[in-house]
Amino acid sequence: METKDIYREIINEHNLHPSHHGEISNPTYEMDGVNPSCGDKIKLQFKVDDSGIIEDAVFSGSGCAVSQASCDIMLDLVIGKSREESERITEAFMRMIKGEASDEELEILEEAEALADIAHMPARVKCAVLGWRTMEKIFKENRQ
Amino acid sequence: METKDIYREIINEHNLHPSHHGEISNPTYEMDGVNPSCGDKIKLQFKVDDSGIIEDAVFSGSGCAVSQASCDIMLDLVIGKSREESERITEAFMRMIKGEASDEELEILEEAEALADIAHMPARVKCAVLGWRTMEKIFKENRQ
Amino acid sequence: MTNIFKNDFEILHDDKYIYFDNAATTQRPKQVINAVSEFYRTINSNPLRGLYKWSVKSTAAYENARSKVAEFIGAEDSSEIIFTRNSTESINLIAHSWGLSNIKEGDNITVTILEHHSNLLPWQMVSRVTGASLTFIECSSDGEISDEEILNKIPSNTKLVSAAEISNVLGVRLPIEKISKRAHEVGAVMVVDGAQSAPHKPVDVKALGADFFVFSGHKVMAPMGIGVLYGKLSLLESMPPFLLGGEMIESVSRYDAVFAPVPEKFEAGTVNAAGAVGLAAAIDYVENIGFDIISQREEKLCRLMIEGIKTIPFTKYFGSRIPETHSGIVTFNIEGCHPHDVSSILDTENICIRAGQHCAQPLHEHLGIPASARASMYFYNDESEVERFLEALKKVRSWLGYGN
Amino acid sequence: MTNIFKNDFEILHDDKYIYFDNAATTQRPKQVINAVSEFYRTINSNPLRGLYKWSVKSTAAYENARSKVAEFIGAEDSSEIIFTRNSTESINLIAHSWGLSNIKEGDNITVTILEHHSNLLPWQMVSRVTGASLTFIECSSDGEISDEEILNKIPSNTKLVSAAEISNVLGVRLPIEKISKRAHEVGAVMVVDGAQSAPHKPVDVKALGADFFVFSGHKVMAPMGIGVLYGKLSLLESMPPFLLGGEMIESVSRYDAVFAPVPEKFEAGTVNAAGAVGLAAAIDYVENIGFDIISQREEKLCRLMIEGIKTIPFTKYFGSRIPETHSGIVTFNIEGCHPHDVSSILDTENICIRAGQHCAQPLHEHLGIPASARASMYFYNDESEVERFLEALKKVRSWLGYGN
Ligand SMILES: Cc1ncc(COP(=O)(O)O)c(C=O)c1O
Ligand SMILES: Cc1ncc(COP(=O)(O)O)c(C=O)c1O
Repeated sequence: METKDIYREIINEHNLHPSHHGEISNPTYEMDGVNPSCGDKIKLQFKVDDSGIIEDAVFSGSGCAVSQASCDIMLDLVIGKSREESERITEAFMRMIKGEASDEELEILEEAEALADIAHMPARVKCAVLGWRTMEKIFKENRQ
Repeated sequence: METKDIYREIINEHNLHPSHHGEISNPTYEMDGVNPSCGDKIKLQFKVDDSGIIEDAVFSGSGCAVSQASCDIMLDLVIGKSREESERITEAFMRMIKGEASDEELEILEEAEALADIAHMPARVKCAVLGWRTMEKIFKENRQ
Repeated sequence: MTNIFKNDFEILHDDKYIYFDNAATTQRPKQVINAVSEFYRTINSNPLRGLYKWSVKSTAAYENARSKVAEFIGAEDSSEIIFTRNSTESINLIAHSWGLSNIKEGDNITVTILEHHSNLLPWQMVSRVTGASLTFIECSSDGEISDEEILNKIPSNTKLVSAAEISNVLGVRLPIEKISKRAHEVGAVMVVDGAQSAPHKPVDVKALGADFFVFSGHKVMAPMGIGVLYGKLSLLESMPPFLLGGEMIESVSRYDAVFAPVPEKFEAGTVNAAGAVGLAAAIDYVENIGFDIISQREEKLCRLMIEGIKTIPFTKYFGSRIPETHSGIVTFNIEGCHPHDVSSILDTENICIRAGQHCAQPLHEHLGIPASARASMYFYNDESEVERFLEALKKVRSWLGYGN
Repeated sequence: MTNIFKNDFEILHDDKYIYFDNAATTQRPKQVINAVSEFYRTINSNPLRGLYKWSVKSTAAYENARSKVAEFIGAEDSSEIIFTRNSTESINLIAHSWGLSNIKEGDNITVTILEHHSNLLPWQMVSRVTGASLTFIECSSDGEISDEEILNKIPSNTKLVSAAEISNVLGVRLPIEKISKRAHEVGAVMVVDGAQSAPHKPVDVKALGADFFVFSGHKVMAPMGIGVLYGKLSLLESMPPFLLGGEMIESVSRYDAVFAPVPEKFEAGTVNAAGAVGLAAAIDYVENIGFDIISQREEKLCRLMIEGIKTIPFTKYFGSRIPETHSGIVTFNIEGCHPHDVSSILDTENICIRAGQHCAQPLHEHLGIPASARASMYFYNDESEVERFLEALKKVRSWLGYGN
């Protein structure tokens, strides 16, 4: 997919009309993510229940369309899932971005698969993974 | 003159059979000179009388043929002269090495004029001027 | 291709691409590329050390480059020119060598809020290590610096003032003469970061009142990996060396060393002679074009671009309202569009601009913008490129999903 | 010209010249010269920062060079490779960043007496600043280092040991594995100066036990102005940055900065991408020739030269009696003839050798010689050159006025 098509078909929608943008009170976890090359800053807030299921999650902060959209798509995917599942999805995403994902991995990525073409925009990879890396960090720093 | 001819016609004689190599006791002035690029070290010793005439002068230390010969030629020239005259000769020599000396200057340099061709061996200029710079320093640091 | 100024730049021959990232690095004319290749093909050797013909010639070429740089910026003596890798290294050298040995607790260091990180972080370091204070000269939203700021932010305990001659974000020229005058009044040393000025205007370090002046070869069409530090001879002579090793010595014993005179004292290890030769060729090239032509073309292009941007809805540019004072640099933002997305979209039209904070985060915070897009032009750019750029700019918002 | 190894080196096509100063700097094959020109002609831009195609390609070319270097010396991860200007800068970086933050009074630093000034002066500096002691591992007149020396001169308070893998004066390989083993036993960090080894033999930093390893591009046929610092990831991560400014940051405020991860943390200012691309081409070139062929040719030439020197009256060579262990380097002296005069006389026959102390003054003092002459060969040299060299050598004394 061409850059412009990636924007048209996937990024713009999630950037202009994100489903999970905002703030929640009393999140279980909260984490900031920064992308130094673009000055993007996002904040992730997660509500996770006792069994490790992500009940709700939102992001806030400012950033480029790629990071915002990727973050929104990510939250679409992981809300309602367990932390283990979301870690598996993150791994699949990271491998996809490097062009190394298997067919099964692509499958569990659902809509996020459309971001595979970000691999053709190497300079934007950092934007695309910002939310994912931040989520990864949440779970890493909050090992049960 | 070609490098080999410079050696043959002027350097070798003064290097292998210097007239002023040695040490004297009770010199009026004494000064070390170092050429870092070749590791050359010379010591100049001058006997200067009350009227400023250089009665005797010798050099010692080790170094390449160019620095040794140039030093020996220099002492040939300045022994018996006044410090002012020897400073004038030094100036002429420095200008000659840069290829800037006038005919009169070349004349007062006598045999040292043969070293003019050192200008064709730019890497050896430092060797050629070692003795001269050291003598210059003697008179600079011992202004009357 | 009717733009004769592109003739010598093979990379620019493909009209498909528009290169508007000249403030980051310029392109190299074939004269520079060939000068470097020629060095390797004919006299390559380690200069300064050898006694044979090639090394003598390499040394002469290297020292000739030094003299050329000295003349280019109005230095009095070629030994006031130290070759470094880039402006960043030059400034670090000043900070470590002059800064750490002359600045103490109770002293002050002044910079401006417009500085590139390379002219800020080294002074943060000196301030942290020595306990000296760090003071900022602020600017207006247009990039103007008032006389009061200069007076007030260079207090009498100031030991060093460092300022860019031209801002890499706003393109504005800072009042260096006034700043250096005040600096000298309080006995401070004046450092001028010429990374963005040396490519665009004649430099005279004396007229600037610069005790130190730095610039990068790669921003003035020379190869990467060669930069310049000018320092007043008396200052350089008083400073300890920075990097150690190689031919910068007079003698070395097991536990100690005596250092060579300036400039060798500051050039540790094998020098980048080929880079210096490339820089000399680049200076020849600049002088052959002439700064009058260079500024004339840049001014015309800036005027065209700024007039065009003014007509595009949701788009605003930063810096001076006078296009002629932009030094080829036009920084802008489009409402609702992150500069990174703007740059990616323009890239699909093969237009190369920069987006982000341009290594000037404090300035962006001061201006109240998280990031910006920057088109930076040089004399080899032309009007048709600016027009194509403006056409593309008009469509960015719709590509990013906005109705208009 | 029947020596096919000269084919790619235009400067060597004129058979008049014999270039025997390869330990100072090597020649560059056209593949390297062209790789650099090609970079400038097709994708030149400032890497790491741009979002457009050229910058993406520059970045890829730069990072590809990093990976190639990592593979070349057996690094585990390409982020363990920092690009610098040369070995000297690499060692200074270690000294300032790791040295000054880990070495204290009461600690010890050990080097060998064979070191190049570039691997001595930085440690003199650390010793002076911190108050740590500086200890020398001595060598025999042949350049041999005994096991006792290693044991005795690396006491248990040693924090850092630094040694050249190959001496630039004697050509001898130091027992790096034994030295690093002892260094690690006492908990010291091991620095290996590979300036003279990387061009001549395969390097495996793990097998060497090197925590840091440095080399210079220009000594392995790459352009001037690009060097390498390898450091173990965990060490690099623990170290403060050295030079500050440019893209080595994560974020910058007025008074503070957060630094980027390794390797960017250590690469301040615009990088020398063209130089890195040239280095990658040089590594390809070396690997294409192969170290087996390289050493085979060097050994043959050293044998020929040393056997020849042995037959010339008043002439003696230094270092190992085994010609095959000279790494292309034959250092010698002619009785009664200062090396500078020897070099000048050989230059009249267009033979390029080096004379002086080769930036190793303490070693010369240890060997009891004020200076020496050095012929250093690389695989592109050949037997006819060695023969011409030997013929010229025989006549030096008579040119310098001796009867024989
Ligand atoms: C053993 C050794 N170490 C360090 C250096 C310094 O290398 P450079 O001058 O490229 O920094 C050299 C070469 O001059 C060398 O031979
Ligand atoms: C004003 C200014 N200062 C310093 C620098 C740093 O230059 P370099 O990256 O060549 O060290 C730049 C460019 O990046 C600049 O624009």
